[in-house]
Amino acid sequence: MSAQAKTVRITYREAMRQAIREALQRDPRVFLMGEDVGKYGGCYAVSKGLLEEFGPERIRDTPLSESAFVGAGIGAAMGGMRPIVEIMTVNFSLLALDQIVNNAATILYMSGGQFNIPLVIRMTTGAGRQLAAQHSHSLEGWYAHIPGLKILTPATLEDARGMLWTALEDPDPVLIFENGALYNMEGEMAADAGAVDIDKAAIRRPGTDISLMTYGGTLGKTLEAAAELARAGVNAEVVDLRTLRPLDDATILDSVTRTHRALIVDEGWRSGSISAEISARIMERAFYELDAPVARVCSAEVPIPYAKHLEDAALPQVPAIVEAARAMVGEHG
Amino acid sequence: MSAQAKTVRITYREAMRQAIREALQRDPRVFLMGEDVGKYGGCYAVSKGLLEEFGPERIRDTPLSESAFVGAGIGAAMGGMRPIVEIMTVNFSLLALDQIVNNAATILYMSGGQFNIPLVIRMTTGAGRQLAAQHSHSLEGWYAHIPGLKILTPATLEDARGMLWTALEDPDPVLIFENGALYNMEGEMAADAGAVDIDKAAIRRPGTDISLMTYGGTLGKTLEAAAELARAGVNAEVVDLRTLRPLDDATILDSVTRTHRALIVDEGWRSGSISAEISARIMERAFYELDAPVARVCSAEVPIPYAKHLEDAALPQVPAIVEAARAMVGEHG
Amino acid sequence: MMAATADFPRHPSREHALFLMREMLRIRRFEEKCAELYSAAKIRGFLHLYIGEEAVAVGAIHALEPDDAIVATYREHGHALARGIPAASIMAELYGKQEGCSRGRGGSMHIFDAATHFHGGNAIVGGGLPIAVGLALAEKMRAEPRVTACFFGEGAVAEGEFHECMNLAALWKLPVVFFCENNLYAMGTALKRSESETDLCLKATSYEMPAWPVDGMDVLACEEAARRAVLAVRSGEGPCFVEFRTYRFRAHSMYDPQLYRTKEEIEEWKKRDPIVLFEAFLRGQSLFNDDDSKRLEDEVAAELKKAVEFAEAGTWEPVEELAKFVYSERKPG
Amino acid sequence: MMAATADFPRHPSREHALFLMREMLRIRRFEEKCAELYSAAKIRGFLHLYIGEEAVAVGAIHALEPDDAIVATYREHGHALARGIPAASIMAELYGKQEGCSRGRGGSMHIFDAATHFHGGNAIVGGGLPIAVGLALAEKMRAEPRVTACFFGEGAVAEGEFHECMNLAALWKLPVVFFCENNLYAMGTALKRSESETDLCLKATSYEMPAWPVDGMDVLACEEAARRAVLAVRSGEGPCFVEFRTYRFRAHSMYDPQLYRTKEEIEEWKKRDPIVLFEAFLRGQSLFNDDDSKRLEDEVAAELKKAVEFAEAGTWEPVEELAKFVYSERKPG
Ligand SMILES: Cc1ncc(C[n+]2csc(CCOP(=O)(O)OP(=O)(O)O)c2C)c(N)n1
Ligand SMILES: Cc1ncc(C[n+]2csc(CCOP(=O)(O)OP(=O)(O)O)c2C)c(N)n1
Ligand SMILES: [Mg+2]
Ligand SMILES: [Mg+2]
Repeated sequence: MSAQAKTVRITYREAMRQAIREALQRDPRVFLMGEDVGKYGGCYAVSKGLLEEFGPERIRDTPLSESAFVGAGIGAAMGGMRPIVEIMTVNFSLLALDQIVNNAATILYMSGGQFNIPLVIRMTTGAGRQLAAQHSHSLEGWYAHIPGLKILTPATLEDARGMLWTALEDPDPVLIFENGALYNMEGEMAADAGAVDIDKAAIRRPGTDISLMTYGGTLGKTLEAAAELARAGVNAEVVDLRTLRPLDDATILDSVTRTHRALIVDEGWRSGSISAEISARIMERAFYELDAPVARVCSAEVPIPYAKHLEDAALPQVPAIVEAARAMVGEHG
Repeated sequence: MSAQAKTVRITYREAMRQAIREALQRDPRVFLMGEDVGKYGGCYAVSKGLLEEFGPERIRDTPLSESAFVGAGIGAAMGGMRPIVEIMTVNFSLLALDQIVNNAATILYMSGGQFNIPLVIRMTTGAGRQLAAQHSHSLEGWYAHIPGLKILTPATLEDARGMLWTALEDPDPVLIFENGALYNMEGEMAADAGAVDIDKAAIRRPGTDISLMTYGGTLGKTLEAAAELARAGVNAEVVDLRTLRPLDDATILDSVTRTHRALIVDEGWRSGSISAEISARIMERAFYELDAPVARVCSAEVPIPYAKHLEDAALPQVPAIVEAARAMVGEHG
Repeated sequence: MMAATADFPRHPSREHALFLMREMLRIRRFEEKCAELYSAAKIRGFLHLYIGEEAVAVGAIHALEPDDAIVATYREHGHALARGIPAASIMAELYGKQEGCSRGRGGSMHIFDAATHFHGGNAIVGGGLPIAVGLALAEKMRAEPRVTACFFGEGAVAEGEFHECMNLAALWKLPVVFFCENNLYAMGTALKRSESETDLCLKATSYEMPAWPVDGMDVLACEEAARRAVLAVRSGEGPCFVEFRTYRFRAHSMYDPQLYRTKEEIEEWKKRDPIVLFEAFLRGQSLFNDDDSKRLEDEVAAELKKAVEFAEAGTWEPVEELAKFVYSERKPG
Repeated sequence: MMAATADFPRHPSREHALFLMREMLRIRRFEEKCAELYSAAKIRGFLHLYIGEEAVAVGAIHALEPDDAIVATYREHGHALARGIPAASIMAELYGKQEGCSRGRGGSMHIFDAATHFHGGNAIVGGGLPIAVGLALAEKMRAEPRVTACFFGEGAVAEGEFHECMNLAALWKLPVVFFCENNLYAMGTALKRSESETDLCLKATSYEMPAWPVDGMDVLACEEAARRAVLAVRSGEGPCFVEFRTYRFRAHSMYDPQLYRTKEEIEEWKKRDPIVLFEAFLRGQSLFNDDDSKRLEDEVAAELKKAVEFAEAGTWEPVEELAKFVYSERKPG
């Protein structure tokens, strides 16, 4: 094994922590701010140990006041700092939405280009842990509607490790959505993994018969589905969108132009999800390439229920992905 | 002219006021609550005179506290009242989004069906009045992503007059988006106009060559475009969606199945708009009926600028609609 | 501000004393069982135990009338039990069974029960306050002599929603009583690290709302303070604020390593265990003996056993019903 | 609380007196012109005039250093002028020209100017406070001796964001000074109809923040109160709150029929016109005469004439640049 190929075994949580730690080391303007990021160690233990290493000025525990501390992140960014603001769970971000949508996303524009907001907001998203309807939603695709924001959804260890730095170098507000079900995901990562681009989708599995497009928490299930499809003789390509705003149209359209079929897997609620936008773009720009209508496997349009069997039924699962893909390939296969 | 056909000349604003007034007269549980709905007469003068008629108990001026008074509407609805909560402008509703999304939309479900929330929230939406990036957005399509809510977008005098009562009879939270550009719209309305259904889209102009689908503030422009298209020999059908959640799939699909072409006109930002959802649904359920890919005319993805020429350029306009429709009809016409 | 107990005759009848003791024990044993069942993976999601704070719920809730409404937080098993929701129905909810009080859709954080006017656990910190204000508004508008009791932690005081609600309730003189459970920590954040001014009653008085603190480890004091508040509120004087000074003996939730406080601090507080304190007091007054203790424990154990059996025997809601109660099935009465 | 002026030697130098007078006049005449230009449809959108409140902006802003930052509201022409943004560049903004300080994208409510650290008019009530807190946080973390001044109306005090920000600023002892412009009305809502406790300083003190009221019609008093606050804040003692008691002589915006207050009330307050008061005071001290008045008016008129000419001569940004500044064009330095 060459030096370059050296890998480490790591969790998504730890990769994210390393990314934050490195950012704090590299740039004195960077600080982390949010509820319980310090003394508690982070509600999902992502920032454990950082308070001890960097002190309370740079690892700032905030009172429960999402609007104020997210807005303070905007102000601090305008004032020359590089804040990383953590919101515990996407549902709580609704309390800060005024600041995110009315300020962070508009100030550069309203000021005629004078004030940019180099702010990074991280938050946990997604279901699957029986946390019910006020802790389980997947609103990253919804946020992707807002011009002025960039939306990242790291689904791999490398992206957990690498997207933050690139986000911090971005002059504009970037939101990073970490699917809670991924924190314990463990695997091998290059020991020297570092910054990654945030403007390209990635082909996680090349294929020829159908493009499965997904991101974040459903990448793993989609890859599983692709493996199962392979056993059934269907060679599926898996596209990890990675960034939901701006979408990487080129990679999306290129993939579907090769496979002529696209199935989008999205943990968001179906209606008005990012999967709808992708379907519409394919409609507009690759309609004549399609051998079958673009299809979607999304979450059921229900507030996520507590009971495990109901929650499972509400979320995209491997069998549903496989079935939808097979139906499409069968159709005009 | 028969008694039934008797009409009155009326503005959209006045139609809305009549609807509120009638609701207050009909049901003692109904009350109106919001910023400046009383003494000021409503920021867009919709509720002018109601305080004098119904008194401060039922026409409740609130302090500037969107989250509290929208949440209080939820509680009052749970407690057996029928509140109409007014939010001045859609951008301010972001301050109340926690209450709307985390509570109003979830409580029936989380409580296993025990507590329903018969709440109506009205708000002004849309651009066109040079109010810039914190007063001009069109987020109704975005709200339509949330299960548990119903989203109404009255675009005509009859709907301004009639949707409120039906909304108040609904056991669940209903949001009514009033496009600010419509308040001064004046026209003839049946003198006895009353409650209207809220579960059907309406064909505002039957046609055969293409379906133009729209709602709210862009209905007028779309009808104008259809008239212009007619002069050019294109017979366009105009579908007024009326309700963005739930969408009336039957009417949408029926129209496109007849015309084989659909163009969606939407004042929302393009990416992740309700137009994307409609396109995706047509893709899924009427793909083989299409003679051309579904297209969209939406707002440019910018925070709405102040300067008139820039604002005009940001919004869907008649020429763009006409051009898009002609391109589609020409394509495979 | 004076402790509420000063003029309180601390001589409960034996019957009442046994009642209070039983109620506290019911909560304690129920919660201990929950911790056990969580380890056994019978209960999932987030589980927030109330152990140490029993005197608050028992004292406060028994100061209410059966028709009064309650709004609580995600730490609400104790309130639900004290309110009279059957332990079996709560336990079935924690199991996610359809026999649960929220049909298994809510889980630990979302206990609802229409029969006892229990308007829910709410898992957004501060999110229940506007609802309570609205319930009180409904009662006031209907001139019903009912009171709404709103429970929340001291962490909620930093949230904007808290302040908006204090103002609205005081401004409109609504019959709502704010029961603040000050257990000194919001997750891992100590009050003094989250409030510039830690006297919480001062916040209330800045809204001209009567407020007083009470020893939350003394069930008689809690009951008396709550009675006084409820009486004032019911008489139409407007809202009251009571600060219960208490402490949670367990972790914030099941995932919390408690890095933010010392074992010594916990041990110190455990000396003021509300059950131990009350028992000692009663024994001192010869109102309680070993037989009583044994009998109560047996009764509570029997109830708990039945609750667990009921939950175990409960059934899973068919997944076909997943989307039931996103919207109401019928119009309300 | 004691009025801030008690121990203030009210003997400005003639030079300083003329300076303050000119600054107030500049605002007054500018605004009168705006009203005229609004009727002539040169200025559109919402226009909120500051007439009557000039002493506040002039007194407060001249207590700041050039490096200090300012965050204001939608009623910010006066602040922008007092800060030294050229009248021409503000007027061009109101015209929507690209020579405007926000390139015509912001309009009256969104005046921005990086050169003078003017971080914007903000049109969400309370929305600027978190930004100011964040700017102050940045300065504090960099140990810069700069202060951030945050202006807002008394209406904002009811918003949750206000409270979250007071707490955060006080808890972290941030160098921010809260300048509350209490003009007694929020649109049509009188303070006493929106706050249960109308003593606004009490709100600040409930965060342990020093606070005092000042006569907002007395420019010397305003200046002194502001200086005292800025001094305290700059010395590192943490934030201060100053309540300026003032009154707006004009309607809330151009659409307001002022149903909520009497002509008599307005006339009563006009007797305390800050310009008239100050002139009378200076004449009494023989610091001001008819020649001064004439000269100042002429100077101000000349500046204003140039500003209008500049705006008239300004150009429209090409619509091709509509999407410019949604995102930054370059990485920041
Ligand atoms: C708006 C919001 N932010 C953050 C959280 C995460 N969270 C859950 S409980 C909690 C602490 C709340 O503390 P407190 O109000 O004192 O209640 P306690 O848990 O002590 O009973 C936090 C931060 C949440 N549920 N809602
Ligand atoms: C969050 C929000 N709600 C409502 C409005 C509409 N609005 C604009 S100004 C205003 C009154 C604000 O009053 P105050 O804070 O006292 O400032 P003033 O206008 O008196 O200077 C209102 C209600 C708004 N802009 N933002
Ligand atoms: Mg607590
Ligand atoms: Mg005001």
